[in-house]
Amino acid sequence: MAARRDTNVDIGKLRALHDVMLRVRASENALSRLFADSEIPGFIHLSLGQEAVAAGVCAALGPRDTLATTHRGHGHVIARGMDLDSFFKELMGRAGGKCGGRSGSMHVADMSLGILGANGIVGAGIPLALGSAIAHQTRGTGGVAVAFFGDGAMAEGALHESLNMAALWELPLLLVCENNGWSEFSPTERQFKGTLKGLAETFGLVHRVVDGNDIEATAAAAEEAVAHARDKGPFVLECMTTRVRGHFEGDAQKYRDTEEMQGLGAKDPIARSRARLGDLGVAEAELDDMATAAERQVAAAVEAARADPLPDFDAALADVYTRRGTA
Amino acid sequence: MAARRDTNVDIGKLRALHDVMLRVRASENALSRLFADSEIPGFIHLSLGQEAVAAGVCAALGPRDTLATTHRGHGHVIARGMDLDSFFKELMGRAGGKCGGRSGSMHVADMSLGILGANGIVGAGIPLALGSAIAHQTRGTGGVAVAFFGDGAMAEGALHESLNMAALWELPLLLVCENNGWSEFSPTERQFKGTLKGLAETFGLVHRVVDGNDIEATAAAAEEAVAHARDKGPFVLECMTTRVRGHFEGDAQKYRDTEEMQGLGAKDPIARSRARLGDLGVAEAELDDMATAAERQVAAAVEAARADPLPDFDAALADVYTRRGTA
Amino acid sequence: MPQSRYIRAINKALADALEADPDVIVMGEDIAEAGGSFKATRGLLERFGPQRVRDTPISEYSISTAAVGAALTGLKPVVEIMFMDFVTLAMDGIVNQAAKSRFMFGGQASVPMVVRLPHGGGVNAGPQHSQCLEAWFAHVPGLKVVCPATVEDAYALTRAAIDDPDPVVLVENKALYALSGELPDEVAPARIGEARIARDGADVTVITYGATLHACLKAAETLAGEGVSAEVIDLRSLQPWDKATVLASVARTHRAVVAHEAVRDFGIGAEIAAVIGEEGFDDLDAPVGRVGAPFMPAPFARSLEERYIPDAGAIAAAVRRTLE
Amino acid sequence: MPQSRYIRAINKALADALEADPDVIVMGEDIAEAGGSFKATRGLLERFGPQRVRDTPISEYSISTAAVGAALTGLKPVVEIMFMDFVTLAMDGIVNQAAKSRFMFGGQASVPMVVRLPHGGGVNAGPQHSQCLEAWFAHVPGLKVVCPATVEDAYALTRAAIDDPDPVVLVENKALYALSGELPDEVAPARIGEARIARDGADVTVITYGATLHACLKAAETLAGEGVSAEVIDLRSLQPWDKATVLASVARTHRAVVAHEAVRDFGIGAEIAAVIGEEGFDDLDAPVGRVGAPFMPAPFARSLEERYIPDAGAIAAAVRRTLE
Ligand SMILES: Cc1ncc(C[n+]2csc(CCOP(=O)(O)OP(=O)(O)O)c2C)c(N)n1
Ligand SMILES: Cc1ncc(C[n+]2csc(CCOP(=O)(O)OP(=O)(O)O)c2C)c(N)n1
Ligand SMILES: [Mg+2]
Ligand SMILES: [Mg+2]
Repeated sequence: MAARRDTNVDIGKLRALHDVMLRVRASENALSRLFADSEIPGFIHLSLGQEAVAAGVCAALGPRDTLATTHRGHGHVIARGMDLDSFFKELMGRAGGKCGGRSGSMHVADMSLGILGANGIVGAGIPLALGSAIAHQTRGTGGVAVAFFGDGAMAEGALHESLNMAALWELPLLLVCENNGWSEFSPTERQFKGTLKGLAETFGLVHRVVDGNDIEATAAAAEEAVAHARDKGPFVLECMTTRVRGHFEGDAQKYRDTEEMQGLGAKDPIARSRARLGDLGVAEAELDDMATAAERQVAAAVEAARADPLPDFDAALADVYTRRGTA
Repeated sequence: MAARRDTNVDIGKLRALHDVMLRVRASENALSRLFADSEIPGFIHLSLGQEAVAAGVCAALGPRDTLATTHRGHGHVIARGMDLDSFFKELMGRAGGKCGGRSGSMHVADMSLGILGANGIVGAGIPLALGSAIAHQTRGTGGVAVAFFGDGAMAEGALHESLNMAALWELPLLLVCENNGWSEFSPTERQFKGTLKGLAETFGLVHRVVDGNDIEATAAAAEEAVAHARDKGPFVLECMTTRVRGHFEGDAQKYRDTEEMQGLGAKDPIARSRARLGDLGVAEAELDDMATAAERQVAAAVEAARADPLPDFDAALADVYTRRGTA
Repeated sequence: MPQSRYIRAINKALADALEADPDVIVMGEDIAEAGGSFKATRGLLERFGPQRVRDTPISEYSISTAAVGAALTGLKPVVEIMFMDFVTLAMDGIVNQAAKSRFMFGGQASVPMVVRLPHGGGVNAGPQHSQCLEAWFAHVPGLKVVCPATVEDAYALTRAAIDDPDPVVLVENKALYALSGELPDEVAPARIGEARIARDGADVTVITYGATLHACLKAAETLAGEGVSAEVIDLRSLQPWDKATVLASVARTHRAVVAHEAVRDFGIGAEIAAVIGEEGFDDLDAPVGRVGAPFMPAPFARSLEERYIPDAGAIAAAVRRTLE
Repeated sequence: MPQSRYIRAINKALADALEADPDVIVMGEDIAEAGGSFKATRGLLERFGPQRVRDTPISEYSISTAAVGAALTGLKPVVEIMFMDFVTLAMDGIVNQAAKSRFMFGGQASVPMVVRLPHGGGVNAGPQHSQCLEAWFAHVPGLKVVCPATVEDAYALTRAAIDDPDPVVLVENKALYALSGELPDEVAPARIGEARIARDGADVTVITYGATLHACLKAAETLAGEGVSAEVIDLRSLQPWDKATVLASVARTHRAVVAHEAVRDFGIGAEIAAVIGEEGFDDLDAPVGRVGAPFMPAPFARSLEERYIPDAGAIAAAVRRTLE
């Protein structure tokens, strides 16, 4: 595991990371309630318990960098800086959604932030990011492409094919596995016999594993990983983390034993970073204020989304292809 | 490399293996001539220089075992015992071909021998054999499924997915990579950064590499591999071998340097086994007779094929689906 | 008559097939321990064990191709691809291996496998979880394609697909899973390729399949109120499809509308309309109407998806046009 | 007027596009060092270097999906899938990613990529190296599908496909690669969606695309000898396709035949025939004839493939039937 650096901690930075995690947490909690009240159509996969991966990795990215994420991508896009209003409008199926309400949770994208989209196809984000890295290399943008993927996605051949091409072409590609131990309703160990470390090393790529619920360790590992991807080529970062909610909202998780569920609290990345900030002398009141502020921002975004009109069908139908002069 | 056992060699067995290789060699040489004379429609990929892999592996198989091969599958099906008449009739597009002349070189199959077909799709034989192994396991046949594949096919995600499932379910599956260093017109090292050993071990599978042009070593390794697959589960056998002809007939191989081409003679599996048999006291005359006999068998099969009628269109059209009571 | 939900009928058909033939197996993602994302396979693991009811990794390509190898080695695999949208990863096994093996091998072997593909929208699942791609498979020689619209057919066609010696693509509309209807204890075996006249009529023939059948029956009800008698044909099987029943009906009604949830252009309805136009040319008193989703990806927002999926209103309107 | 072979015209179009726009790249198996299995990319590596002309491993799935990521990051990738048959491994990138991204992302981005898919038979390549699967793509909203039949179009449509802001499937018939024809130094830009009247006629409209155009022109010649004047329309683009030109022609001739090499059932011709039957209903004096491959996999043997691929005789016969 990447070393936790206790010397000269940058409190401001840690506070900022904590703040991002709070925003993700507040958003996911709000989505959970909205879904229960059927204010969210379709189905949603929450990243509660995985906030540190999103915050830590996105903090290490620069403006030219691009990322492709998964069906569980809310944390990544929010941590990348997506505007909460257009995020909630999208998930609630409103006209003002970043994607016009056309695709919802599973396809949120924000090209202005280099977010190439969440994805409904497990594993597809890996070759998508591979291609983005090809573009960074060919166009000399200096950018890095990041692919977030889950442990269940490791079984898809896309990982193998992409690891190979990434290695072959020494692409500026960062592969981030969010290993939460679960693939839908099955523990991933019942589905995958390999190891990401073994695969990466077979292709001659650097692999690091980090406690993905330790924001400092994750942020530090991500900085190293992004720098390496930018200057030396592909890097595989495996973040051990925890899925707190069901595979999707509405999943009662009967298949998980109470012991595992009870253990989640102790692993909570936000409780941990909050305690850490406390140790470093940040006042409880201030920490409470940060949390309340995040919730207020989210509440405001939800209100804005509720007030937003529904998408117009004809406008959507007219936008399947690029009208010349518009793209 | 698997050890070459010099003690108490079974000359009869070596002679039999040599005989199989001669039959494959004679067949491929005949096909090369027939293709040049445009007696073979379409395109064909010859296994000249790779005969020892086919002979060695197939000699280790039992009657219940099944195999899936590649676009370069002539050697495998002949070594498995396919009748030369129906083989040549198929490749020459005749009604008496084992597949009714409907599919030719790239799809030769003989269900009576457990040959699930050559394949036009690189890599597809791997999951096909995986499925065959699932059937052996589920039905308790005691059979082993073998997948032959080339080094270029290692880049396909199918390998990764199948290694995982083979390991997960401990299937009676033998994966045989014929590593001839080439993927069409490119050296495989320009296409693949991983190693088969690394991949196999990542999934906890046994991997052996053998000199695939040494018939004794290959046959010995194959025996170990098949026994392991039958009793203990998946086994990955990598046979280092040599592609003598072009990717397909008609390929002038301008992309290969003369040095490599000149080195092929010394590596020729048949010259080596012939020399070995000579050392073991088999008379030159007898070895010549074996070669002539193989050529005679092939010549006879070619004649039979030439005399065979062309396939009937309506019969083919009527056989796209199973007529009830016929399957 | 006992009632059942559509999904339970599929579950019962799978169980009965597993019971009847030891060579039948079921494979897919989360289908064993979890009983399937839509619960089609609930309880099968407990009854038939982990070798015949296999939870697979997320490896659609190799799963579908493995099913072909298994079928060529004596099994009758039933593969579940969780959403039809994911079949984009499984096309090779279905199209290049399963569909062609019998023909390619000169009839030496058949490939008795079934691929279950839940399709369709109505649950705001968005562009990658709502597609109806059955037209792809109907265009591939060697495949059969069936699509049950009723609870009884959910059972009968699943059994027929499994019993069939050739590869069958079994298309199930997710919106029908909760449908309840009659399921006799003894379901009469279905013959793949046989359509069913779901409602008799004299003025116009409405040809459909899957979930859209219910919209067509609703439309027929509305039209009846307007004095228009619509005959509704449930194709049940798309490849092969029951030309005879369709043409005989059109010969009586002289008007036809083909309706489905899939995108209209280059969809199943194109072939049906083309054949009616060709073989029923002299019978037709009006152009064959076609109803299908507009040419756009399946949208997510409620306000968009509502208008995207063809409903009874759209079907009734198309019928009225044939009567103008 | 300078002559060129069809394959050289594609090669020149790729070279000119690479020359004109630094964001254009070409990717595929053995396309760089070896210049491509059919030599479409010969010489490009030498001129444009290994970053813009990339030899890829045998990884169709990831290559096609990577093209989408590259396009979303500013490149205009041209991917070669060696044989259209192998696109079974590349469907996800094309259908779930490329086709839908623009729509899914609310118009934030376009996906300017081209997938080159050599299709068709005539070279005894057998069931997995001869398929014509273009109907699959024409059914997918977000994709465009073009199919050049002439040397000039091989150039013009390749350029148009690369210049197009949306994903284009470029279908090339392998049997045409050796065709020679005129290639002006300055080729007029093609508009995707515009058909071309390849031969004027008054009695019947023959609609086709790709290699079958040449069989149709031959049939028209034969028919002319019988006093039948056939108009031949080369669609050039299948999605979108030029309804206006087709319907205008049928309005004049009152008869139509659609012909292509792809399997007839559920093929491109079904949509064309359905639309003519619907929108040209009152113009038609005879059923729309359809000519396509029979419902079987592409066979290998010469005696089988000869009869499998629709020829001028089959087309002329279909035309005669519309005149009976
Ligand atoms: C190609 C494909 N197969 C299956 C699915 C259904 N599915 C959605 S999420 C998921 C499990 C993914 O597990 P993992 O990659 O670990 O991500 P996590 O849900 O744990 O974040 C599956 C099987 C899908 N969306 N796409
Ligand atoms: C899916 C697929 N992609 C590409 C091809 C074209 N192709 C045929 S053989 C071949 C190279 C295979 O190399 P290898 O696996 O090493 O086998 P070898 O020819 O050396 O025996 C390629 C790319 C194909 N047939 N199928
Ligand atoms: Mg997971
Ligand atoms: Mg090779």
